[in-house]
Amino acid sequence: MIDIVIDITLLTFLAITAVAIVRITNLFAIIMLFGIFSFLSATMFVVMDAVDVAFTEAAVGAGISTVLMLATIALTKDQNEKQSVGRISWLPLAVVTLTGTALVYGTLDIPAFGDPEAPAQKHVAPYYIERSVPETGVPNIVTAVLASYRGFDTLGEVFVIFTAGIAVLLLIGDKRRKSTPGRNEGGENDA
Amino acid sequence: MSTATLLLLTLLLPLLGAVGIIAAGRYPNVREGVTLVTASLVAILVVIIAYRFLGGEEFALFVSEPIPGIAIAFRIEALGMLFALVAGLLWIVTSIYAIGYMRGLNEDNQTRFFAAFAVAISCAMGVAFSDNLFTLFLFYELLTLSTYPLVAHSGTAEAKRGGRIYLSILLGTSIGLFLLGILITWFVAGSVTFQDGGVLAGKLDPAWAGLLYALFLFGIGKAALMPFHRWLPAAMVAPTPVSALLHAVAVVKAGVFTLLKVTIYIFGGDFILSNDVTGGLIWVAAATILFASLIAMGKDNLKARLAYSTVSQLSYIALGAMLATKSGLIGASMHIAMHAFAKITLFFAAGAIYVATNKKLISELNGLGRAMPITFGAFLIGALSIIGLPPFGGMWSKWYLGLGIVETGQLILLAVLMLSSLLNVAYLLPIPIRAFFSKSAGGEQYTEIKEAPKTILLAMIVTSTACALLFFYPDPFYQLANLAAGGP
Amino acid sequence: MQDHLSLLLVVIPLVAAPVAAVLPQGRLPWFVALMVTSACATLAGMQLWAVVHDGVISYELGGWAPPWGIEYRIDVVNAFVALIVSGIAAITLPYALLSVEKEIPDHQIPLFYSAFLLCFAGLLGITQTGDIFNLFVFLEISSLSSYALISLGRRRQALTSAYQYLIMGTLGATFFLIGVGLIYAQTGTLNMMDLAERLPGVSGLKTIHTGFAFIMIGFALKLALFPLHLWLPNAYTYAPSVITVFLASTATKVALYVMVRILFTVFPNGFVTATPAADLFVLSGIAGILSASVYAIYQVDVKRLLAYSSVAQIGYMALGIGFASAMGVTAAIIHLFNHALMKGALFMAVGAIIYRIGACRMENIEGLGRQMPWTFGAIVIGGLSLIGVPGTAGFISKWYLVLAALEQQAWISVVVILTGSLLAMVYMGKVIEALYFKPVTETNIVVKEAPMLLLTPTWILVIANIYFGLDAEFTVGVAEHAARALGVVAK
Amino acid sequence: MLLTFGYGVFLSMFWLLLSGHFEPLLLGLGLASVALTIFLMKRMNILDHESFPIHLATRLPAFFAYIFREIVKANIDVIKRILTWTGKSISPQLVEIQLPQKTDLGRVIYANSITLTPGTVSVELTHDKVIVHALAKEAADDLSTGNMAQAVPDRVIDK
Amino acid sequence: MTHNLILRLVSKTVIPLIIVFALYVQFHGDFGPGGGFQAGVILGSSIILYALVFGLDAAEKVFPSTILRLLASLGVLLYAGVGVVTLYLDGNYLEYTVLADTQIAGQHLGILLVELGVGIAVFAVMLIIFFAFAGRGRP
Amino acid sequence: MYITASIAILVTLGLVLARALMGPTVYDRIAAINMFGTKIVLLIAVFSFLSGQQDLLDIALVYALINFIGVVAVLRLVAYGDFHSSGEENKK
Amino acid sequence: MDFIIGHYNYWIAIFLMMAGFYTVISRGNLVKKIIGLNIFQVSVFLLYISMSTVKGGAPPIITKGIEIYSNPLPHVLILTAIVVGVATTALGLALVVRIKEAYGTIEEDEIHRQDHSL
Amino acid sequence: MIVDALSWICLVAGGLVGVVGAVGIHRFPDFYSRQHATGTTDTLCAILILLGLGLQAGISLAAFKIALIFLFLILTSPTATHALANAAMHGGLKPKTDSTPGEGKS
Repeated sequence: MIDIVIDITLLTFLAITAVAIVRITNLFAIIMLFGIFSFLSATMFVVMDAVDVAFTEAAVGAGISTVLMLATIALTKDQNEKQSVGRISWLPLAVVTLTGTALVYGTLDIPAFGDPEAPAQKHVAPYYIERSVPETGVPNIVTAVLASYRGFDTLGEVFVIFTAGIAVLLLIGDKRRKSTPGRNEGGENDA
Repeated sequence: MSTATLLLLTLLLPLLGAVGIIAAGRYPNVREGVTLVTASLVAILVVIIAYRFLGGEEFALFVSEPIPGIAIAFRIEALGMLFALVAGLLWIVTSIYAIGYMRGLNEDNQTRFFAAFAVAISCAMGVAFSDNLFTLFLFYELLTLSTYPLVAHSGTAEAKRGGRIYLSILLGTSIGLFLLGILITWFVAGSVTFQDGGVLAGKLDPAWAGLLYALFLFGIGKAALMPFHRWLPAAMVAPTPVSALLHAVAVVKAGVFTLLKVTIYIFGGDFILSNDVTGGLIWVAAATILFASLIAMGKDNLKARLAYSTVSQLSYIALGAMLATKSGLIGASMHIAMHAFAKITLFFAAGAIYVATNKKLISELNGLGRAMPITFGAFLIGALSIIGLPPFGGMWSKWYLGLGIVETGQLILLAVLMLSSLLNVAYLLPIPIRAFFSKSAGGEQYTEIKEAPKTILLAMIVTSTACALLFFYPDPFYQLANLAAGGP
Repeated sequence: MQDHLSLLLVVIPLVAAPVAAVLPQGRLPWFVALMVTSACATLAGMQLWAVVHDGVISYELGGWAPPWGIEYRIDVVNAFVALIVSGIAAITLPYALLSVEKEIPDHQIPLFYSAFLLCFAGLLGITQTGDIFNLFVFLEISSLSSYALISLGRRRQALTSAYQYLIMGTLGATFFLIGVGLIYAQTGTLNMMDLAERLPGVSGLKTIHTGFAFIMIGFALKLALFPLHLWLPNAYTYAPSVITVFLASTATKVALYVMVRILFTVFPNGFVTATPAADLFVLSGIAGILSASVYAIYQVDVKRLLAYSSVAQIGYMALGIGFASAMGVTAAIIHLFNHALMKGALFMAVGAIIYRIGACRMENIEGLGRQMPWTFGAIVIGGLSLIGVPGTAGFISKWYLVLAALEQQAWISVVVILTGSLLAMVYMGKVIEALYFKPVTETNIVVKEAPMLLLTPTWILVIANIYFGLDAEFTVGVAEHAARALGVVAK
Repeated sequence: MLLTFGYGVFLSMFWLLLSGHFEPLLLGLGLASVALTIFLMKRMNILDHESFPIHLATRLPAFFAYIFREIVKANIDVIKRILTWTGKSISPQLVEIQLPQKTDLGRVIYANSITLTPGTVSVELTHDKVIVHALAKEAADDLSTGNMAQAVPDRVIDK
Repeated sequence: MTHNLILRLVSKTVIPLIIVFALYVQFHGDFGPGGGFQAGVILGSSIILYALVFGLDAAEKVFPSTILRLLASLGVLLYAGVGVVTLYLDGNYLEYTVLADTQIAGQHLGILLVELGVGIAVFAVMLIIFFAFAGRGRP
Repeated sequence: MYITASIAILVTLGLVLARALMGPTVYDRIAAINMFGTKIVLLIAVFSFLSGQQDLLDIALVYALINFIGVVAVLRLVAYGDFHSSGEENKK
Repeated sequence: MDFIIGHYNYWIAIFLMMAGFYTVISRGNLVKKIIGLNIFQVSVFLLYISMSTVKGGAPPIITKGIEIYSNPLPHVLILTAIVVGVATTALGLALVVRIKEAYGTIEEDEIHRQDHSL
Repeated sequence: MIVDALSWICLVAGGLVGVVGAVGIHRFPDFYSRQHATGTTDTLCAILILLGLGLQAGISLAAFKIALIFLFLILTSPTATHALANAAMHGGLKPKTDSTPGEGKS
């Protein structure tokens, strides 16, 4: 029962934080709140038994991402959104409502939260749970699946990170800000 | 030489010529030498082929099969032979003329001009010899593209505008309607190969057949049926040899030729006749004949008047095709040749006038006749041939068309034919009459004006003579037309 | 070797990427990339051959049997797409050498080629995999690297375009992820073949429908399907020439492949036609062809014009898919191939112009046709192919598309396809007119023809355009085979 | 050298306690990890007495006991103020206090202790003084008496 | 921040512990939550903390950009290389079973190496990214 | 008892979150976030005993760590406005 | 009621997604868009993990005496997805930095005004 | 048993301290005074709760990890508090101060 209480409370906090992030215009505050958001969602992962995910989300979302965002606003020196808070953009709102409705519609059929009879729990997953130790000798099933059964995904994942590194180096890897005047040739009045 | 080789040679020779022309671009004399040699060779080849064809030999060539069931292939049949003959013979004349014309006016980009010209001829040959709608369409489009630089030759704003109209209508109708027609044909009949008796016969509901025919009729924009005739007057911005090529030899004839081919080998004359496929459409041709003539009367620009005259004359051929009776088809086929010779004469004359006097308007021609007798003499002959008076070749085609109409019993069409002949008289004859008998507005004597350069005169003389000759010896063309129409 | 063919195709470029990243400046990274792409093109060719002759290849990564492990599953469809991707890459690289040296600062070149290889490997990974989540991972590899590569364009708009693409692309990928999640919730598997087995039993569920919709929208974003195409014109316009060439002729193709795969293999037959998806595809195709073509006409930047044209061409493929018939899918696959050829050639030619004069706006290129005849020739022939003039590859595509439309009695589509060709004629006409019929501007009078190293790859593609226009046996044969392999059946 | 070794032992203990596995492989990895850490520390130049205050070990328990008491006191104080909050129960102050400690470590521990203890937060720490924000005057006064300064283990370093 | 003594000292104390903890996470992914990725991030974080407190230049002296770039490549290559080795040993790609005599041992070794690769790569890339951001705009 | 503790922590979290949302100064937010992080660490620690999974303590440890680094980063940014200057010039 | 409790997780996750999504498509500040994107992604992760949970289950680490485990597969997927997310964020932020350098602003409107396009 | 009771007390007390501290950050008027609420209660709350848990854990790895968390919090929490106050001071945020008691709200 306490699980559910924690679960629901945290989710509510998440929702409040998210709304606040949408509404607030001070970027610094937004990033702070994003840190909270990450922590909260990581805690949600803990509550929902996804310990590895929680581990990673905390380290990445609340750690690296936040630090990078801070670095960005330090570099851009813009700490406030220019767009007025009160303005509601109707078209995006409509799109979002539509998407949300579609998703809610999609969840109507979905097995209830925690249902052990859900199809997702019945097909591939039990195999991993049963065979992980005999086949790989690794008690942490997530590691077994991650590194062995779906090791290729993880290889891809490492390459994703590597790509990000290459990309960041390409973009802002130069130690000094470039001041090449000719870079914007003819670009000013491009229609 | 084997038949296939001959065929291939006819197609490739102009292309080789084009390459040679580009290669020799820096030396005008060599370049024009190459042009003339190629043109002569092609003319000789075409005549040889015609001779052997009439002797009963089969000419066929398979190149490739891009899509299963649809090949790029060539096969010569009577109608194509006729067209090729006209194109091949007139190219050399036009070349001679063009050399004089271009030199006389000191035009820019002559190399491009001659090269594109040669490519256009190659394409026209491809159209003529094609064995199926696909191949025909391929060369039909290539023809449009290769003539675009010719139309827009001068590079002025007007020329480009003309070129744009030219391209957009021709490509537009062909891709929008013609291609659709081909696709539907393929879809319905499972074949687009030209066949005696038509591939569609019996496979298509007559009501739909009418629609499909309409697709072809309008889709073949080169046939310049109203309302898709605008490109032709617009293309008048081109230099005169080009106009000659467009209106007499390659482009428009390729259009009506295609129409005839579709009529005869895709639909089949019998199918059309027995199901009255073209019943309503025929009036489009009739209307075009009359309206174009009327518009022609109102034009003061000589070339524009000739252009509308062409529009009107092309519809004779369309009309003949849609009659689908044997005489009608013979008339239509022969008109391809007859009109070609006559109209090219007229254009040559118009060009000669321009080269010699820099005049483009009919109203300025008063009294010129005495200064340029040969030119206006040729013009008169061409005009008479177009009107259809003996002793000129144009008479034959009108005769057979008339016969065709009588066979179907649609006498109103006959009236149209008569009326249009009268209109022809009304818009063509005043021109030489003005030139010979009127005094120029200012009363000048044009002593300073001389005839155009010799090569131009030579070309005019050749074609006007041919007009007369064709009255007396229409045989080769008649034979081919007769064969095409399914005669013995 | 033979056994690991389909795997090596992905792993070789993947491994080469980090190597290229640490190589010293100079031409070595380029050489590595060239070798890798050539090797991949060869392997892809072998793979296609193997698949055509011996049937489907299944490769179990990590030695775990699917659906527990990840599987590479190659049939004619992905073998064909893999060949297109690696072939185009192999042709692009010789072209890249000079173009990149001109457009990218020296010290970034090793990283550039590394990112290029990653993008390449990502695209191949998407193509080869038989696991829907593995697909997502490789999708991200290719996407991330392409964002970076696009941002390297010389004008500052390259940055905003890349950003825009990043946002749209990530939204797309996330939508895809949502869709996969929903489907997983009801099937418990991620393997495509396994999904295909299990989906018929649950295909009536709302969750599955929503998941399907999200996957489709996600990939429609990646594919730049109208009206989700907004990122594409900018991205293609401002990216470095080489990247435009590469992405235009591969990235959207791969996205299209994924759509086809999911529509016809993963989801049961008839699912597409039972949902509004098929109609939406047709609708979007029609709208895309018309509006993007019209937009293209009004562009003054040639690259942008071609980019809009790409959106229109994607519309054609969408039409083909939307017909949901064997013929339609065949047509879409044929066009997928042909469009890669024609857009590759066109963007290469435009890149050659940029190489010489640094820009490609209409007013910059006036009269260049006479200074750069070979480049001009490539643009003309590429343009004709785009229009669909017979004798070029484009015609074959149009031919099959119209036939497919006729088969469905979809008259409006027929009209739209042909209208699209006409509009293509108008916009290509504009380019050609500017190149050739405008007098040479003073600055352009000294311009020389592009170097051989740029021209040769361009003309290889140009000739391919003509070759596959005259002999479509290979394309059509493979495409039909592919449509069969996908299991598309007529309505 | 001795310091390095000592620190190595310390880190090894740390590893073992974290790990709880005693298989040879993991022990080996642990050793490697410790070696790597030491290497990195050397590279970062942070391996010195400050980072490894083993010399204070003997005095630490007493200190912790003291500080814990202070913390509890502080909390009781703050809690009281919070719960009885009427808007008048605090009187924030800024005070400056001379530092008796001579080493950085000592000063830091002292400053942190100030923060932990009743109603005071160290705001600024410089070489010889610390600026403290106090919640109430009593707290500030309390600090000035220097009781805590005595408790902070400093003499070991001072020799 | 370097002048802030409290932070300096605390960081000095904490950083080695974080490093050991990161390595613990790296090698105990088999038994509990964690693994290469998390370890890489935590290790990276420790260096980031160092950079924050002791200055970016100091941190870059510890890990120069060339070394980081090499490490990143090394990490991914280690992972991919394990796959290549299995290919040589007649296995499928990443089929660790062939790495040792028994399946369990093979899997174990494979997973260990692979996770190590992940850790190195992630660590290096995280630092590359952070240094790039932090160093941008330096006068 | 774990339940009581976790509920208390949840209540605390809510209050702290409110402070983080309301501000008013940046420093208030940072302080709130710092406190939020600490409380989350405690929550996870408690939860680890509540559910009997002591592996979660590792996670709590990581949270504490990240929280610290995050706060340091924020502070650094607030103090210097960037991440690269050594700070010596600001020394008082 | 059971239905609502059983789907509460999903719905909140959807709500969060939509909040993120809305931020991405409606806000003009480039950094905020990235944050919105992050929220969107994290919420998707929540959705996934919600699916993996089994009532009364334990984290998927084999321990003696525990029979029911949560589904490990979504965990693995989300681990990968988190990495992808951070990679995207890093790249996006790097782009923002460059855009700021090139345009002097990180507001979309302002950028449009400067370019008259996009 | 006693251990249980002790840890019970610790946990509940810790929780309460936390709640009160959280109330404090709403009640106190300015940033610096709120710092007292966070800085001090945070620490005690952590100490008590971790102590409670540690008692439950007995001597085990878990206890060690709790100790580690404890160490971490105790090291970092005041540091962060101090650094924050420091930063606020440098950032120009003036504390509301008064020298005479009873006029806290000025």
